[in-house]
Amino acid sequence: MNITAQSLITSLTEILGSFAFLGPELMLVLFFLLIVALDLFKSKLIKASLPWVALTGILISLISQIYFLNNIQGKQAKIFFSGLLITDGLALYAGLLFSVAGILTIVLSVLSKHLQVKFSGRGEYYAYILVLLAGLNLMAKSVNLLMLFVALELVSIASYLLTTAIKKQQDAMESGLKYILYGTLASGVMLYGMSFLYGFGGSLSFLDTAFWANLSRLDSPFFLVIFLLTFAGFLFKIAAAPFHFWAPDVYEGAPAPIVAFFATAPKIAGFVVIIRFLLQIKNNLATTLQDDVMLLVGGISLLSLVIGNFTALWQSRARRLLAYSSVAHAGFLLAALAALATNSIEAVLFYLSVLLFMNFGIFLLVQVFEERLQIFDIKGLAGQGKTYPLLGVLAIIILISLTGLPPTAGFTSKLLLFTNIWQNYSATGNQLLLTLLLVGLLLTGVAFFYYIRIPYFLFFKRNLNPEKKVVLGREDIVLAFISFPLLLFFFQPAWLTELIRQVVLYSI
Amino acid sequence: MNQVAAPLLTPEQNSLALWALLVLVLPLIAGGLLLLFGKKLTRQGDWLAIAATGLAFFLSLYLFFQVWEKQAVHVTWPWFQLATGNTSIISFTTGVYLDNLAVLMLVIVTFISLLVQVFSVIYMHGEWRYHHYFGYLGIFTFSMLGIVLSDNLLLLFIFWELVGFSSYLLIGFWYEKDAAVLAGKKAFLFNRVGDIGFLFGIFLLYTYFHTFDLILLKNAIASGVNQGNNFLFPAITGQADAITLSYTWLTLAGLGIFCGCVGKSAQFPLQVWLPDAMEGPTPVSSLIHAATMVAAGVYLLSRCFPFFTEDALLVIAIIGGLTALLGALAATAQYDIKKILAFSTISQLGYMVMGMGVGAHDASLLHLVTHAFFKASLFLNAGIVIHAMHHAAHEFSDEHSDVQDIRNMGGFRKILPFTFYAYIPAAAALVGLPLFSGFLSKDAILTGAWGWAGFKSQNGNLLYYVIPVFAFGSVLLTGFYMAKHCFYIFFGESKLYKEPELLRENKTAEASGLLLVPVAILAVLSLAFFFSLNPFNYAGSWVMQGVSWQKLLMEQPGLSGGLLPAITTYLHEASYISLATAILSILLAVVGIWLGWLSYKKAVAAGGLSTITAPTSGFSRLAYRHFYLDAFYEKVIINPFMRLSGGAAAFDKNFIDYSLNTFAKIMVVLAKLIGWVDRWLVDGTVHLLVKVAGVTGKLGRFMQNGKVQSYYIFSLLGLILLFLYILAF
Amino acid sequence: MNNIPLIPVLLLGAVLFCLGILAVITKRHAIVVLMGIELIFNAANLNLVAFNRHQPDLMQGQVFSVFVMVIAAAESAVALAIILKVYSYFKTVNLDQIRHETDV
Amino acid sequence: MSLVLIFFYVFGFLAIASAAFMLATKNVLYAAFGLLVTLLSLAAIFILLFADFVAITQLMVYVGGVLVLILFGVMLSNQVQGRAVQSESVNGISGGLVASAIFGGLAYLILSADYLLPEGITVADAAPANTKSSIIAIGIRLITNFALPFEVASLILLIALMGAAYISTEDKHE
Repeated sequence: MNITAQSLITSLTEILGSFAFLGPELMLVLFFLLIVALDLFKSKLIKASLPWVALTGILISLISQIYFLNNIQGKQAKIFFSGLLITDGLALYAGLLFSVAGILTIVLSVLSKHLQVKFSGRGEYYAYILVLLAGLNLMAKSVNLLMLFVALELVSIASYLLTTAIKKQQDAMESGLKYILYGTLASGVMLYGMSFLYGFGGSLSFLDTAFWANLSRLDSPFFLVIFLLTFAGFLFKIAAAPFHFWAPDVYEGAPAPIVAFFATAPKIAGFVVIIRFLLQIKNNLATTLQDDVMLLVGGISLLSLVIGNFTALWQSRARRLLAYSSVAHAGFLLAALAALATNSIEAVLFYLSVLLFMNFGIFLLVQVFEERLQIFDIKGLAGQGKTYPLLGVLAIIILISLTGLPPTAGFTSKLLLFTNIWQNYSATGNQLLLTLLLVGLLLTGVAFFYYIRIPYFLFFKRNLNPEKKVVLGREDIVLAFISFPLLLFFFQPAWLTELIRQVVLYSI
Repeated sequence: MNQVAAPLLTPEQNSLALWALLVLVLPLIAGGLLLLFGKKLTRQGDWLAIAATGLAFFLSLYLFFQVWEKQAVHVTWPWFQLATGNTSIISFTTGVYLDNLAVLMLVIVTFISLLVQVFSVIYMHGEWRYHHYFGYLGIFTFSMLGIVLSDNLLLLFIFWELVGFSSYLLIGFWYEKDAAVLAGKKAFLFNRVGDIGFLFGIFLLYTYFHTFDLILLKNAIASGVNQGNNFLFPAITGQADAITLSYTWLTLAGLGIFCGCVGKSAQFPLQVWLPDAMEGPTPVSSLIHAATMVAAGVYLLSRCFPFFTEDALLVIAIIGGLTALLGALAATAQYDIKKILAFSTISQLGYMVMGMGVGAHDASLLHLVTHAFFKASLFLNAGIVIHAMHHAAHEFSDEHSDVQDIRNMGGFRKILPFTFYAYIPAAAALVGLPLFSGFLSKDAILTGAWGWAGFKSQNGNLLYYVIPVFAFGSVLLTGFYMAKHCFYIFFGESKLYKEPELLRENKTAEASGLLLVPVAILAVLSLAFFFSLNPFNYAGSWVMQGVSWQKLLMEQPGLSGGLLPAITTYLHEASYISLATAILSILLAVVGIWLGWLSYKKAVAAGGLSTITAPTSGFSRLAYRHFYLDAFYEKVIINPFMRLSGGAAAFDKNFIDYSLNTFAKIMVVLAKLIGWVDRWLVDGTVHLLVKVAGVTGKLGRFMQNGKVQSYYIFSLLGLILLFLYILAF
Repeated sequence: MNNIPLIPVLLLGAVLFCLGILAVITKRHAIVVLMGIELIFNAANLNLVAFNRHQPDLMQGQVFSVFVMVIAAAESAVALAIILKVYSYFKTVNLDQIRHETDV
Repeated sequence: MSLVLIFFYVFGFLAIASAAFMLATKNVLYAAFGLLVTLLSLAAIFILLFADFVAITQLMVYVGGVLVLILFGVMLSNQVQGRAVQSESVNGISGGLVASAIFGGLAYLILSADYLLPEGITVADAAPANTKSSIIAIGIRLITNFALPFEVASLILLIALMGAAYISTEDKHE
């Protein structure tokens, strides 16, 4: 044994020191344990306070993340925990988005009547959300295959459990079953790919240049197979084709706040991981291999765009429509990453940030319509925009943003994305990028048609009761808060882009 | 970019820009208030909308007198900054650009919007979403003013989309009617097809020049040097090196922008949405689909004129000429009072676009201005007629007759005399009779087209003359269909409703003053006098002089380089063209009117008109059409055959009859052909796209069958296919 | 010499991986599908242990495989709980029958 | 051929055969026993690969834990209207095609990958020096380099436990 007591002590000290960088995650885990403990009490008061406890936990973690972000200027990314994790701008910014998503999820859950009435496992529910957030943070920070796998599985298992949170509901259990069976296969395939990455890379830490140097000795087909197998797990997380199949079923069965969360936070984490991998490939591999990877990412993007958009056209249920549109969003984002260029990160981060608000907005709408009005089909929305004008107007803002039209941040994000693709095209002359750009533009047009159906039914179809209800529910206020950034970041995108620029400068 | 000449701004210019902003937001504020609280206001708030637009109009007038021929105001404000990669930071700006063209457009848009709103008070009276209507109009006016005032392409595109959206709302205003909803959707769809090209063009320009600012773009492009296949641009701000751009890409960028115009200005092959858009309320058609929105495409062409290469301009000229001819042809086969005007609008927009293409930049803009007035007037007149017909149909409880079919009308000259006298000048202007405004502008465009063809064909290629021939052909057709329009509506006897009183508001007044005053004002503005002191010579027109390319583009013709000066010189040398054009166009217009008169007389003589007076007009009209078809076949197929064998005498005798029928035949065939192209080519493409989308969507749904194990198969299959696809490449 | 060449081990892993895939695709019983997934995890584990020859002192491969087992156990516990609950609702564990008619 | 190699091939064959049996049999209980044999054979192969700790974990976690769990699951869900569930096969053709395509590709790539492996490199010849067991090395790694994943794994186990318990308890009517 070569390990002496001395070296043991050094590494233990390093580990203890590393905990300083784990503030947000530790807070989340701490509050998770607190909730688990509090849940043991029978008092109604304590049970009712659980969401607020969870909210406090996330807020504290958010504050510590903001603290870290505030201090990033001029610093270098830091690898800690003996090469397992990294704190860089990318991870910190993703952490910020996770926290916002977590807060919104809890707010939506508190607003949901459904979750109040049918719900026995309230403690578990909020506990899983916290653990899931911790897992996402770790995932975004991982630079080691083992750590990545463990974090990803933490996220996955918590997701399966959240899907089945309302166990009384048959379809929730059903989609939970599909989700877990599909998800475990995806992680099995990913794990098999990772085992080869480890085997031929000779290391678990995928920031090492040696790791990539070893891998570059592989024949290109073998490398691509390994790469594809590994990416199966990531594609599953971001719901990109051909690993998108879980999305429509899960979106239909899970509670609306959770769906909004799934459509956002794991997607962000998945993209952070994908960005890390693609950047390493860009920096360390030969151009022929890079070209193949570009083709692959471009192909996946095309597939997601086409399947997502065209299938969404034919959906009659709002949730399934949104599931496919979520696939399409993954396609748009991958299109920007297909160039493997560093300058696309900003556009992708901007898009993801805007997507966060759009997703929570639209799913809050879905929740309101389902719970208040028992509407599940898009057709059922007929004329409701006139009965609830405020909701209708907010719905239009959110949907315009989802479509990517001005004057909303959805437009700005698509504009940035497409400009980016175009710039990379004109820099490299790669026809693939041009194809992606054109297909993307065309499909934005297609997207318009399925999104516009919702305001179309809301306002242009006759409804049965002509009375107007301008009651200001709690939901409306929250919805207004969520849609506000969509307008704000259109008129003042600089506030966000500036932050993102700082963040990207600080990334590896 | 930040280095916009900020220090050069005087306080006066700043305040002008702020006034312009006020003009912009006034209709928006009014519209927003109406949409939110309209129900609660007295008279549902129509006074608010009219007051806001009126104020905007007077402010526009003020701006007009401050800016016209005096100064150009360009004020920018920083919007946001973006970093691309770690090399450069791009800043986006917003801004207001006021030059002769912008202030002219401001006045026109606010003025016509004001008149249309006044008109609508009566016309839309009693609609249950009255306040929404005025709200939408406010939003539309706002967006249109935004297009006019924007100083950069991005902002312009945003307003461009907003205009499309508000037009969608207004076309589909009567959303209880399926046709209206469909028409709204169709309009939006076709506009977006064009917009994709537009966006593409914007992106291309942006990528090369790193700015959306029109003025900066113009300056950057003006400094380019033509090297045959390439353009060499000196280093522009924010870039270190001079850039060389290929001619082809620049042409493509220009054509991309032109796509936006093709969609919005209803040019071939995207023109099909405009006739359908007539499902909207008539005042809306007047404002949006005649005077303002559809003209936005032409405005865009003018703003982006420097970005078009000579080849791009050629394409524009061809598309414009083709649209002018096709629109006019289609108009001849219509009987719906609004559809005729709609096709006529397409045709006139074709003129303007063609004018841009042949370098008759100022003539085209003059036509935009004159057309805005006389076409708005025609639509409002049609509105009065339809209003009257509705009134009568209501009295008779007649729900079957088509109140918009001109064959059901007639004799309105006596029943609605005021409308008739307001209609005549506008129609004369459209046809292009001397003393009326349309004559000036049309003459200018025709001269330009001829001059262009003459100049271009100096190398011996006479094909360029096709464009002016198209244009002159349209003049003839315009005379024909407008004469028909006029005779059917105003002459003869009232076909459907025998008691003229029922068509009038009451015994003393034919219609409410609020309907008549706007029409009267517009009719007066159809006179040439207002646009040029010498009503026979466009060259002296103050509008033409104010919007000449030398002034708007500051002597920088842009990518088309020496084309414009060369044509000017050519026209100067070949001075006969100007005179010949005037004579020829008057002649053609008169012949057109005469043919229209013959055709009308013939229809009357054939009794085709009288049969439709029966209440069961639907059936009798069918019979009438059968008869018409039979006669048509007999005359077109059998008679010519007999005549060929019968010899020259018969031919001589029937010369007029025959040529008239041939004329009718060609027109019907062509109209059918256009319909066929619409159905099979344009609609066919749309259907194909829908099919493709459908099949892909079905595939997606088929895979999503609820069975986890199928998902496994498809996912793994997807992996394998992706792998194979990489291997294949 | 106690030598096992690498290639046969990897091949064994590939066989197990594909048998696992075959099982998850073809067996209708939810629990058998779960067993197939366990096979896939085991194939990966075999690879990881075989590849541990790199930097044997660091033991990364072996540690990884231990983690995989723990996580697989956790996942199958959750999956079985869900399967049993679904069974109590649908009275079947046949994956073809556990679906809504509203799907597609 | 050395004894180790023979053992490897025997256990490898056993693993494949019992996995194939698991696929072939219709009885879910038999399938579970097939899996058991596969797992045991793999544990044996782990020992041959100098991974004794992994082998023990395989026995304890997989055979002792997961498989028992699966058996319970089978027994609890085995009755559908009074008769034992048979596990029929579906998608035979497409599944076979997909699996064989993947296997063909993988086998081809693995077999052609020996360019990566210098002559004579084998799995076991670089086993940790000076030690007969990998337990100490793994133990040290688990509390140093991999302390964090270790903690996270404990979190995973905790929530899995909570979740499984929550899902499978009967609802009290509230």
